[in-house]
Amino acid sequence: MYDSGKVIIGLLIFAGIFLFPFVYQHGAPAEKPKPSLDTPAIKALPVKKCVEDTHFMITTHMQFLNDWRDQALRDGNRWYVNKAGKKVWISLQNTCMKCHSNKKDFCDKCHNYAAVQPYCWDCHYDPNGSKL
Amino acid sequence: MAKELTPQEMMRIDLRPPTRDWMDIPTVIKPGIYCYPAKPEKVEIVGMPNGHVWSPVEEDWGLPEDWKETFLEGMRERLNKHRSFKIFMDICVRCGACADKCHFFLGSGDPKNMPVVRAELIRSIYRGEFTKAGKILGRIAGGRKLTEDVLKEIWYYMFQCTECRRCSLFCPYGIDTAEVTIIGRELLNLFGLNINWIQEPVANCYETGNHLGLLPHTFKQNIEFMCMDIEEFVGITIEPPFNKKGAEILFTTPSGDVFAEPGIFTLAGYLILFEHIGLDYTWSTYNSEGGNFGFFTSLDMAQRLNAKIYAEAKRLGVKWILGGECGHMWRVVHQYMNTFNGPPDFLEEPVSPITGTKFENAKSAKMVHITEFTADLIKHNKLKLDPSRNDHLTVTYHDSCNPSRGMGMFEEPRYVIKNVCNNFYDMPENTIREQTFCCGSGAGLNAGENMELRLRGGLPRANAVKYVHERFGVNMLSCVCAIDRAVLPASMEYWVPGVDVCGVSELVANALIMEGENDRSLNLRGEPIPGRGEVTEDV
Amino acid sequence: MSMDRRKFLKVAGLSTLIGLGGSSAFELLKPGKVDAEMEHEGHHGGHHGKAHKKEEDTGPKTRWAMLIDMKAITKEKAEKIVHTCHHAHNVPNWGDPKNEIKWIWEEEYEHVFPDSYNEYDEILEKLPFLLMCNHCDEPPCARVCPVEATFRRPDGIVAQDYHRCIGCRFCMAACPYGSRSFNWLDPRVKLKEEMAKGRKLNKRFPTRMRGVVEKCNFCVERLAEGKQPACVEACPDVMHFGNLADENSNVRKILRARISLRRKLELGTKPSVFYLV
Amino acid sequence: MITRIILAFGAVVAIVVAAWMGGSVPGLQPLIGVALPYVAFAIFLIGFAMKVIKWAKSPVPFRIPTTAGQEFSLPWIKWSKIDNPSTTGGVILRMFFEICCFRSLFRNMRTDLRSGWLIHHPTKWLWLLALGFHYSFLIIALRHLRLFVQPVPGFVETLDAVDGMFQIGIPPIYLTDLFILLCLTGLLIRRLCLPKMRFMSLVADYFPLFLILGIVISGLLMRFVYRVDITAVKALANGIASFHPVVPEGIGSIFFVHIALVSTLLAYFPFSKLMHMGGVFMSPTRNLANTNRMEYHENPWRKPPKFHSYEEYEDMYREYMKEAGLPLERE
Amino acid sequence: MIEKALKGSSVYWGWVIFLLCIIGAGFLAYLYQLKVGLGVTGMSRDISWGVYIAQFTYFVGVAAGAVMLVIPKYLHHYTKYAKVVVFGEFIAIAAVIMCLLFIVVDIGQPMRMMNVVIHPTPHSMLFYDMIVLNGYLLINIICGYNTLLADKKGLPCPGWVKPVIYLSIPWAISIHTVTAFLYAGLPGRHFWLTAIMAPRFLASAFAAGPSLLVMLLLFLRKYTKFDAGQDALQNIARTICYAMIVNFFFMGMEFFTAFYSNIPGHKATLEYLFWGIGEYGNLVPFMRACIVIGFAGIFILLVPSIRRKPLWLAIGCACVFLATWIDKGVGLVIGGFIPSPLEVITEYHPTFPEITIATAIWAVGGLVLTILYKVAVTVREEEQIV
Repeated sequence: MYDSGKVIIGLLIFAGIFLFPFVYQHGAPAEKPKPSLDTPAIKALPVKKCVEDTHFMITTHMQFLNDWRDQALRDGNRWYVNKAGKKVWISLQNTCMKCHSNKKDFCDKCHNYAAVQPYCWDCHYDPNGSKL
Repeated sequence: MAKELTPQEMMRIDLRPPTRDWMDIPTVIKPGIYCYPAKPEKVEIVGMPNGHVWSPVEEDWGLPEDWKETFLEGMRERLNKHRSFKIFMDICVRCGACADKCHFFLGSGDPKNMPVVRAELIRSIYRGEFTKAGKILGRIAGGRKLTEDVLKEIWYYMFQCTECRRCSLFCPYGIDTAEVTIIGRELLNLFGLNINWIQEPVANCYETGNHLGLLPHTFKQNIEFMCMDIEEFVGITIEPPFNKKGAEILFTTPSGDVFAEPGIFTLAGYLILFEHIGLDYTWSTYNSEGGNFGFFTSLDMAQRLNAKIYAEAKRLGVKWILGGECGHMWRVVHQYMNTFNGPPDFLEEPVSPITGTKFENAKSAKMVHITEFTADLIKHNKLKLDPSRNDHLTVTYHDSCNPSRGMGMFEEPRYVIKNVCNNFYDMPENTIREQTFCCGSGAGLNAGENMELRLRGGLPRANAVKYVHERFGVNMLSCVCAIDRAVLPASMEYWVPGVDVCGVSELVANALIMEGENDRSLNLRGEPIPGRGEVTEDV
Repeated sequence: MSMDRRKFLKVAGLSTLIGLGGSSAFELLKPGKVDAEMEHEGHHGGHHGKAHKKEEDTGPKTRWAMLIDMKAITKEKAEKIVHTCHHAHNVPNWGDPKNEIKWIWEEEYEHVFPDSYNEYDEILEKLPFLLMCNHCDEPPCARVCPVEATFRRPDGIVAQDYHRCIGCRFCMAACPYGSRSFNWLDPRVKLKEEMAKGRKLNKRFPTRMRGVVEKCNFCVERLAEGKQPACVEACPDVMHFGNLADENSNVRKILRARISLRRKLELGTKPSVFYLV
Repeated sequence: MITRIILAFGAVVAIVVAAWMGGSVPGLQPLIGVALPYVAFAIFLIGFAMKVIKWAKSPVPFRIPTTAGQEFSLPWIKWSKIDNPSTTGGVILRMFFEICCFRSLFRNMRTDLRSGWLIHHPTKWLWLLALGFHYSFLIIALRHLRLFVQPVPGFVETLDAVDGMFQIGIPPIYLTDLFILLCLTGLLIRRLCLPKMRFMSLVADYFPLFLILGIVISGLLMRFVYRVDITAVKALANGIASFHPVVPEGIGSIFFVHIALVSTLLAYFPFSKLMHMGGVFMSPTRNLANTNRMEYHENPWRKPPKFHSYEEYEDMYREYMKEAGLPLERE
Repeated sequence: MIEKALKGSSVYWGWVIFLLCIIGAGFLAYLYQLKVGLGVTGMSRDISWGVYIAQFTYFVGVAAGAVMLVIPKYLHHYTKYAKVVVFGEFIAIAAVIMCLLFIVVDIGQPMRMMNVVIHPTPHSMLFYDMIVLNGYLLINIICGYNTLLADKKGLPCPGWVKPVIYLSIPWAISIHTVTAFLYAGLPGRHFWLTAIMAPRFLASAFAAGPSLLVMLLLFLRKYTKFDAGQDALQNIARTICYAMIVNFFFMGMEFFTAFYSNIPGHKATLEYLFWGIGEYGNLVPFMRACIVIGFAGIFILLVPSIRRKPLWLAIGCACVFLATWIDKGVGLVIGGFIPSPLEVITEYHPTFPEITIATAIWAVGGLVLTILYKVAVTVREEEQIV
């Protein structure tokens, strides 16, 4: 007894499951998000530089913000001195969001792309937006 | 050899394997563990290849020139014939679940008796000779080449497996070492490397119809002698029918029951039961063996021996077949017979002539187990029973491996026993039902020369019996297998003195109240039943 | 990088586990001294190990306290203060005693001082007492918190870390002043509702989430910027804020001149809120 | 036996080192990041299918289920419908419990010989570790879909949210990451420390363990220590899934280690014991109903047997039979 | 051994499915609570702990009760408890699991619950409660499982288990002591701020846990083949009776201190609970019933001729169980919040989702207990009957 029908069905299910991402994407790549830096505050900057270098900010901002949070809230330390020796006021809402006043086109873009739901926004919000 | 070791000495088993690579541990073929080789004439009778005189302890095994090609060609052929074999070669993850499930490993501590390693013996050949990785990387990929030493090792361990399938129950992928052993033995048979304790019964079954080689008249006489005993002990006269054409039912049981104690008492049980219910049945001298020793050589041989059952049923024109108490007979009957030689369209779907019960589960193969049959009779109150006749017995029940893991018959025998005995205790749960331990001598390994192996393999079963013996005073080990009845007495005598062995049908017949019976102060063995009848003097 | 410093703090924290009370290593900037402090920070490159030492040597330099002048307070002023505070901190107004969040609120004398209630004191009985977190020197709420989500800062502020709070409400049971509120529901739901009716958010301050405890924080975020607490700013004649540890501070001067009450002193919590009568 | 462990470990280390070094060479990045996964996935898919087809080419000549409970028998006997199925439904349930709950391993026990008694201890460790490992692996694999497809399907987001439910660390650690690490370590310790396991284990047993452990550890390192630009990773993964592969800038070497290890696993899969994933579905001792006496099961290579017929038998023993009074076909 | 729980009669499975349905309903209610917030419960700013924490407190006591069997069995080698101890330990397991679940459903941010481990805070009693409860769970699993397994195999328990069993004795005391400390150390809550809080907790625990055990053992005796033995049952009943008397004695102490000193703060809660204050008196019927039922239980269990009758024994134990449940599971926690620190009275009415969730946790406890008892009874039956 070969049960070839059952084996073929099984193989098709197997292939279907493993080919799912390919079928789902059907040859159309999603565009890699380019977080917009097009805000008045950034435009006004003489040197377009974040608190730390871009690669660091991209890869480590979550840890960095977490650290800021603890410093400000728990340690009462509101000043951050970056690698270049420059002082920055520690505040997500009042420092980060001042430049990046475009949460939708900046934060959310990558977060949505990578399917990340940070709980920052449970309390914090975009001070420039009209909605909570 | 075995007798030289006391049970205490035999129990000194180290279950921790050595720290060396198993491929580096040479196999030493030890007396007491192996069985004598098959005699050439017994090989030739059934037309199997290369019957020759040889000895496992000698260097030269008299292998033909091209043995290696034969082996590998045979292996390739079987890989293509059995999906089970092919898959089992590929998917074992060596999780170790089976390791301590084998009675031979538990009783001997020989690490190559862990089912996984026993199968690895063959698997390593598969990898080394059939897969690219194994051919190139060799041992790194777990492969090895087939050499004479390797062949000897395989032979040694293929005949240290009773195909009980206990390991397969615990395997997460259902890998059945019995399948590997069956095929391993087939391959060895390709150049005559069988053991005589299998080959001779095969030859006997082939010609005389039963494994003992009882000629037709002897077979008939043996049964008639038993009838004489019955007349004396029970007071009932029985004239069993032989080769009777037009009988309703053909009865087939292992010939061991016709020959030796305590099997013959089970035979007496059948005879009394059939007489009591007035069954229209017949014995057959042509098909006088239910057990299928061919199964221990090759599936081909199993099919050839098995063919006689349906052939005889057809010749005699019976309606259906009733099978006696036997282990591997029932593995073959239940799982192979219909495929081997069926479907038997000349038979009718089995219906109990006494109760009218249709045996739905046997409607295609048309063969019913005696215990199923008896259980049905008891359920329908067709038997008058006096279980107190078995009161001097405290009974436990040994689930024979094959009806357990190759069929699933657990409740029927217990139902029957509980109706005919007042004192029944099951053994610990991890040693019964589907988890039952083998008697230690199945699959053709019940020779005399391998007594040490048999006792070692019987240890787990005996140990469980010992538990109920000490705890509840169990003194009777019942079973539904002729090999059990043949080998367990030795095992019990060695490990648990004071426990006897019987078939379930013997217990039934002892409790059965028949018309015209005598005072039944003797049981079927002719022994006085304590507390019954006149006190007889010790003979 | 600051991550290393965090690790250091973890280790330090673990090694002082046996010590009761969270003795955090940082001193708060004094109001009006932001710039000077900034320079001081610069020398340490953002590392604050020094501050810790300094404090050990001389004892706490700061203990913030609030004085509420019951002679200056009026119903209107009290309402203004409550309104200012709750708007500064985006506290929703549930309008329902079951779910309400209160950082500062009005209460009658009888409930403010239940154990030392003097029924013949008819003057006090009529006054709108403002209740808020007392920022106790020995805060029971910080003692019971299983995760140090609420803790006493070296400057005397009993802070609440909304990010760490697990919402067990042990602090609410422990607070003998009923100063703590729990977000039984999502505050944003209510805020959105209120915003639709014209409420403005303080966009410099976040909201909270459901399931955490909150309370008056002595406007620590304003202090950090060198500002006075919002309530003080709203009614500087009623609310006086200053450093209790400094003998020459405004609050010490006032306390020297006026009779003050503090709530449930018998419990030994040493409140930092004084009622000037 | 130590050699087997060292060989397996060495092989994984070699892959890690090669990928680490290769990943830091820009020219090699497309090779490791794109070509390797494509090739590996193709090998996996085709190899897997070929293997299954190879198995399927061999028939199941006999119906040999391992019966693990009471058979379907007389109507008044309680029948074990799942452990000894006689219906397709029963077989499906049996396979379901086997594959989804590891039913057979659940039965496992440890047997020891102690002062003359064989003691059967129930032991669920292997079952627990295996179950924990497989389910964690499954969830982790499904979670990774968020990097391959856009828009991310709802179930993946839910899975991600539930798995990362506990806010431990930034970004939150996934529970399955912890479980898989725990279970793999447990399985490895088992293999390394139990004498029986060490005895039977081959290089092919250690290698996948080390390999998957390597995958897990490199993944965790990537998330928590040597952080990578997740959007770049997704651009790459999504590019692969949409057949427009690109290697964006700024992906750290650790990513190439991770992807090389995963590719190794995929490519190694069809040729290894890992094929138990397919094999478990096809095991004749589990996926057949115990209807042997109820239904005819066909053996495609069956040959009619050559057996000693009754005529031959009667010819051989006619005299004896006559003497014994047995009926004869021909006198 | 757990596979024993997978085979059972249709009544058994019916019961299990019934419990699962309740658990399912509770789970849905919990998801709702998780989504909306704890505002779906009846708790408020003033009564910030409700049914959940009250039930938690009660079941800590039930869990600690097991020690009343462990001490006689292991310290005094009272062999009549040999077969029964494991049933006590299994109650403890189920009860501790319930406790942990009640805590989990009560906290506002359950996804942060690991913070208790990540940020260990030794000055918080809740931190110790976390340690002692989880420890007690582990200890009971180890002891219960190993002793039962040893019985099943017919072997003595492995040597290393003994010290763990001995450890379980002070540990059982500790869980209820630490739980009492949750309350007893709070300034400004007069009702809780009492030095006999811990002793009182222990007394009621030693009444509540064993009384549940006796009821269950009587049930098992009736419906299974396992019989705990009359001696064991009678002895446990005596223990319950004495513990309950001590419990009421301690309650009397509280009354004396409050009313003789005549300090309003100390009297307030007792007045509210037993007489009501003004229009507020929701709990009065409960608390009065508690006293009546409690004394009835004491009477039944005190008089040997009544106690010996299984039905009366069951009724007596049910009385004690119910009385202690009202005392701790209703009055103690809720009462402590009334009046509030501002001397305001707010009453508490549990809501439907809240009760559904709490019931579901009872069902979880019931399920755990059912499964564990099924295993234990099967093992015991095999021992006796095989």
